[in-house]
Amino acid sequence: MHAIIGIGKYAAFIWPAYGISAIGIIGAVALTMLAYYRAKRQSPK
Amino acid sequence: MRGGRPVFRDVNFRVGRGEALVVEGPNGSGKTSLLRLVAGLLAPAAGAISFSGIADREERGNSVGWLGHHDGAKPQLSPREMLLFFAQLCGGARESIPSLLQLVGLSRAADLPCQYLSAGQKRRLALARLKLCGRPLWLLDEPLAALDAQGKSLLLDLLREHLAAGSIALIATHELLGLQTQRLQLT
Amino acid sequence: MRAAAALLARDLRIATRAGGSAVLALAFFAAVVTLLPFGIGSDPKLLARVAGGVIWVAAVLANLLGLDRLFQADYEDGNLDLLALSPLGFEGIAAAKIVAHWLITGLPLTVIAPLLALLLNLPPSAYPALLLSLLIGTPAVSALGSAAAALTLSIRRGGLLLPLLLLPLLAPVVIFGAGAVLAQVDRVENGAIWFLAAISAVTILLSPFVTAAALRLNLSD
Amino acid sequence: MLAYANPQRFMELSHRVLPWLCGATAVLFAVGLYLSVTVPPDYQQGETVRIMFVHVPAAWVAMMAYGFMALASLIGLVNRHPLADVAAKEAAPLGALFTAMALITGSLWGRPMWGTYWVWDGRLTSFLLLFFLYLGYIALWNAIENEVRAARAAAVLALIGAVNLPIIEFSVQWWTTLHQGESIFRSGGPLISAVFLWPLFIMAVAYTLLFFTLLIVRIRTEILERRTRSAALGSSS
Repeated sequence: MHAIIGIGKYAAFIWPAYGISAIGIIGAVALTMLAYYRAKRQSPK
Repeated sequence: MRGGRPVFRDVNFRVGRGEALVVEGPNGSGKTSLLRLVAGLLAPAAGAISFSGIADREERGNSVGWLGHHDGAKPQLSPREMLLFFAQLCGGARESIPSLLQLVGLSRAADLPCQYLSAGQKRRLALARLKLCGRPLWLLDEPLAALDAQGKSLLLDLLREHLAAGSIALIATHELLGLQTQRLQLT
Repeated sequence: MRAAAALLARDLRIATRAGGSAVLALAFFAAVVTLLPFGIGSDPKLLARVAGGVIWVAAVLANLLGLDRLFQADYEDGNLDLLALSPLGFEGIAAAKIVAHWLITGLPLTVIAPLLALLLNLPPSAYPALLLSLLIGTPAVSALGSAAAALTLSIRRGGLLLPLLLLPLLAPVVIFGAGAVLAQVDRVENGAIWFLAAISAVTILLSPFVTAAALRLNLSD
Repeated sequence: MLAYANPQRFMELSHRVLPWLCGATAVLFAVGLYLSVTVPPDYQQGETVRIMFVHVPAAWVAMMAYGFMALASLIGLVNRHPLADVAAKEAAPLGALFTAMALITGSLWGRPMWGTYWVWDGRLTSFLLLFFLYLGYIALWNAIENEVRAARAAAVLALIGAVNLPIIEFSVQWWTTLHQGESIFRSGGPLISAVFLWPLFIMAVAYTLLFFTLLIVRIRTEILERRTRSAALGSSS
């Protein structure tokens, strides 16, 4: 696991990059699921 | 179809030479849509329309004289220029323009830009255009709107002359035309 | 063909009458170019470098002005229906409108561009390239623009959408147009003018059909 | 009515496929992330190469999504396939999202090398223009009220965009070589040694599966919404 600790001086760019990717992906998944369940609730059976 | 729902279904009619068909029905029942379908401006979701054997939608358009809600007067152009343009566009007779302007009572305002014309005058200009292009199939959508008594009688004369020449007319209107015509009720 | 000429003549007459968009586009073009030195300073050397690019971008923006009313005016006053029912056919309408827009907007811009290039201290060697690139490029802008105008026909404020739709599509035209001018400023040959000509040819050939398709879909539903 | 027959089949089909798709995406993400964090740093670019594992897959999906959108638009236009229109409509926001992520991670990757967040490099510029293509497409969809017309107009725009993409790509490459010599930002080029290929490949597949999973869910949502709307319309008229 030394790699994670040893990211060193570029950490300031790697973590934001991963962070933004995570926000983008998790955000998209969350919004998509939200809309899906709302549509499911309202749709006539 | 409008918004994914059929506007009307299983409407059938046949109009012979020299006959007219009046299309009646409440607002939103699809009178305009029916006329646009016949003109070929709209594609039917189902069913077929043909006029003297021409089934192709855009080809049929060449034999249609269209009078829609808007009468297509360009504010910057004068009636004479408008008629000149339509004569060139649909191959109408240029020399008949002065007499047409006289017929529809626009000879005095012939060279005035259309922006100064009243709604009734613009409507009569559209009637002049209809006669100028001389198309066999007239499709008139609420033609009596914005026409005064004199304008109405002008329209009826043109209509009678058109039908007498063996052409056909479909008219969407609420008002009585005083012509003996077929009737189509859209619910 | 006569019908197309009739439509072209009518549009030219309307545009040159009072309230036509012809003068409007020229005034906007001149205003943008004149405004620029206030923004980036009047250093002649700097202005000379950016002159080609500024004139090209301003020309493209000025072209967009007259676009949203290109079809919408006829759509709203019922003329588009009449044109659709004429022997012209949608391709004919599209072609006539593209030529009309170029004659009303594109050509005048090309003619007055050298005058504005004087303001930006464009080196004399680059004037032929400026004129040639605009002459070849503006038809492509009119062609692409008319396709977008036909697409946004039924939208009330469609004009606001045009710049967004056209930005990525016009990037190559601006790149090669300005590149051709810069080539002559630096007295180097980079082939930009030929790429511009190629793009223009393809765009001009295809766009009447694309515009016609856009008109059909907007009219027939 | 065609409009309702085949979406029903799609709903059943997608219902069975979704769980597997979600599972596979999750597994691949887990493996990919683990690998991309634990792989030894690149001798040349040092640690920053790890950003590549999130940049290249996003860039790949951004382009693939536009291709998918153009294809769906073509099918929707040519044989009036309502499901294809919905697929194209739902693909666009996802494509825009991945393009944005590619742009941001790309500029973060470039930062240590160039010292600035934005460089008019060929690849990044193309993605910026691709982003505007997506925005234009989405804006056109929302601007037209009539659903059928909006679908067709947007489809035509997507096809115009697809035809223009190679031209845009070429002109941007030509333009960057004009200004700045050969771009040093050769991501995904021969520089990549084998040890990085695995995480990159797994992450790329994970991103692709994520795109299709989200796409399928969004299509199901749109179909359900349309059913609710038409039921409401049906009962009121």
